[in-house]
Amino acid sequence: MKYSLIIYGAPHVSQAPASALAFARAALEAGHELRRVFFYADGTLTANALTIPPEDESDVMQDWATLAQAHDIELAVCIAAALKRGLLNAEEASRHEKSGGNAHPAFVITGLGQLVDSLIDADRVISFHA
Amino acid sequence: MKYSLIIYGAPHVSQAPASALAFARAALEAGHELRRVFFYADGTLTANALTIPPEDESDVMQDWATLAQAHDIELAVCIAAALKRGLLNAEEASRHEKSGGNAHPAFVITGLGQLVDSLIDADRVISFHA
Amino acid sequence: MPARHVLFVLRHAPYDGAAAWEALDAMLVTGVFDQQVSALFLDDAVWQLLPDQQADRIGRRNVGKALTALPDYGIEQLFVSSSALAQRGIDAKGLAVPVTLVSETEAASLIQRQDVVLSG
Amino acid sequence: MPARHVLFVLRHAPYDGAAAWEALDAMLVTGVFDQQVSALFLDDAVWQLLPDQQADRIGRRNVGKALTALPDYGIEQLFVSSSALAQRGIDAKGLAVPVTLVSETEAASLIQRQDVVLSG
Amino acid sequence: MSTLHLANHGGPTHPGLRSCLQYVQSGDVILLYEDGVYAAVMALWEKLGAGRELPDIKLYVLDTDVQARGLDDRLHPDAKQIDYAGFVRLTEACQPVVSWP
Amino acid sequence: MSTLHLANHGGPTHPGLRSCLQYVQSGDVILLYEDGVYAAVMALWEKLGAGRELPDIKLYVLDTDVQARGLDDRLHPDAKQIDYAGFVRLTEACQPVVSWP
Repeated sequence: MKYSLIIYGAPHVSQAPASALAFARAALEAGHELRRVFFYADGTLTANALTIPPEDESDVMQDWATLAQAHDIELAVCIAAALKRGLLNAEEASRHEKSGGNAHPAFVITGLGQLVDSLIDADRVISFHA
Repeated sequence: MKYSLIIYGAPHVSQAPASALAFARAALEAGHELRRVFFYADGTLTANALTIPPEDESDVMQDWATLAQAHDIELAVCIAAALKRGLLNAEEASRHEKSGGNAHPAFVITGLGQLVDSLIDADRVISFHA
Repeated sequence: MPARHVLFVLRHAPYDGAAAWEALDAMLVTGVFDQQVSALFLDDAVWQLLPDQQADRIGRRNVGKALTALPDYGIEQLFVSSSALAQRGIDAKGLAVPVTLVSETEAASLIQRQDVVLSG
Repeated sequence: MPARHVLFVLRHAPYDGAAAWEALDAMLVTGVFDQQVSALFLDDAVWQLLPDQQADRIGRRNVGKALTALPDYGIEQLFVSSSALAQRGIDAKGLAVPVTLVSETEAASLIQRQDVVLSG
Repeated sequence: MSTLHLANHGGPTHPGLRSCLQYVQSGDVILLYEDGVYAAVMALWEKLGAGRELPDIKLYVLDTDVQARGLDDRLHPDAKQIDYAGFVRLTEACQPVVSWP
Repeated sequence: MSTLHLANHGGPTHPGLRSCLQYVQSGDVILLYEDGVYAAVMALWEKLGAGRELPDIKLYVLDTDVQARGLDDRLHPDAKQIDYAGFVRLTEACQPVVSWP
């Protein structure tokens, strides 16, 4: 089946990105297709490359980046949700005259259209909330 | 009276930094003393200089920076809470080998000792939660 | 590909974080993509429907006013829990936007009929 | 300056966000500064006191184990709502750290006696 | 001195407000602000009183939060509207100040 | 097809779980995960049944979240522990999947 995941919670503050990661691994192992994960609301902060995980806690951002590369999954971050939470890539940083971006390059900053595209295409949509 | 404020919520996502700002203005107007505001938990994200406020919403970070300068208030941000949320100043960024910090220079990144120092010293401690 | 039935289950008060706005944004974009969008207002989300919000008093954008744009995007299926309104003493007349009242059973079967359900 | 009475009113489950950890960190530092620190566990915060948490299963630090460090920092005034325990079927014996049970009236008067009350 | 209780969340079933009402004592003051003001809406505040006897307390709501949410005509008459200057005066008169998020 | 309801928060008074139980129908499936697993603790799940008649549903809890919280010996016997592979199987068998945060 084609799955689409939406993540609404921030790492280390909510379990959402970690729970979704465990679900994604199990779904891929079961032979399902996962082409895109959409990060919305506080979930956009998962892409913050400046996060220093607490000692003894896993690095959720790095784990998502690794899984995405291994399975060719797009990590799509909602631009409107990201900007108001202070998450920018280099392009947005320069457009808004900020010194530099903080988004990890494994994540793509994009619009809500990509969310809807995932909904239309998927057999199952699973939301992981804060 | 000496006041100490603690802010636990992020701007644009919670009302906490905005409510605390309105309270601080009223307290100063009433002749009270406010030497330090402590940003804890998600409140640390108030200092994120990369935040682009939504159109028609006020720029809470800039408003805090302006008030702090006018009244010589220290804006203290808890370092442990900040690091796990991806908020760093230049010094922390270089220590953790990150490309650059994202904390606004009006905010000081510091330890929980400054919180306790505020508690000991104040006649009133008011917490603004998410 | 046929349009999908997408339901937004709304449960947050208008200024409880950014939840109400972000659900509204997602609804509008889903409507633009010509899907069969409907919204179900439960719990504290019914506060979003009050007509006289003055959100500028707290430096925020007006959610009640923004909801009035939904019909312009072809989103006219707005369902509201009648018990959520009653518990809060809200009269269904004079809300910011025209809505259909539903019982808990009707809401449950609305959920069951969907292809996709998003929460906000 | 005399030590101040600082009470932490705890209401969050151990892995409900970072709230439990951040309250604990603040308590420890307040203890280090030689203040009169006490903690009151209400509502879902009583889950923090369960002994057999295996937080590594979800990639988090063990809150129950961390609480056992409190006495080492001179923080021994740990009060727990007996009704919060009872509602959840938790036996006061065998918790992760020794506590004093309080009724709602006792908790209310504990709050009233403080110089500073922080919530976590 | 009276204790000042601050509640910034929601309806009467919100755990913060529920706890607040459990630990409030006679003579205490409650200020509802942000989403806390919803609890002062007539139908909801009356329900809070129905289940249990509330002690003799003073109830305030923050005016900007009431207006932002369109609640001006919906409040229980026991709830007195104040502005931020009034909020500051409450904190002058009360100690400790307890938040119930 | 059955609807799958996901609840990731708290005790029986949490508004997400309360709504979930209001809109669940006979034949539906509920999976409690993250802090949602607390609702399956014996004393709490029994209380949920006491106030109202729950329809005929299947109840699951996610094992890692149960173990992380030290709840292994405290669950109601109706709650069946599954792992993430089991979570995926539930989503294969059910449609739509509804989250109640």
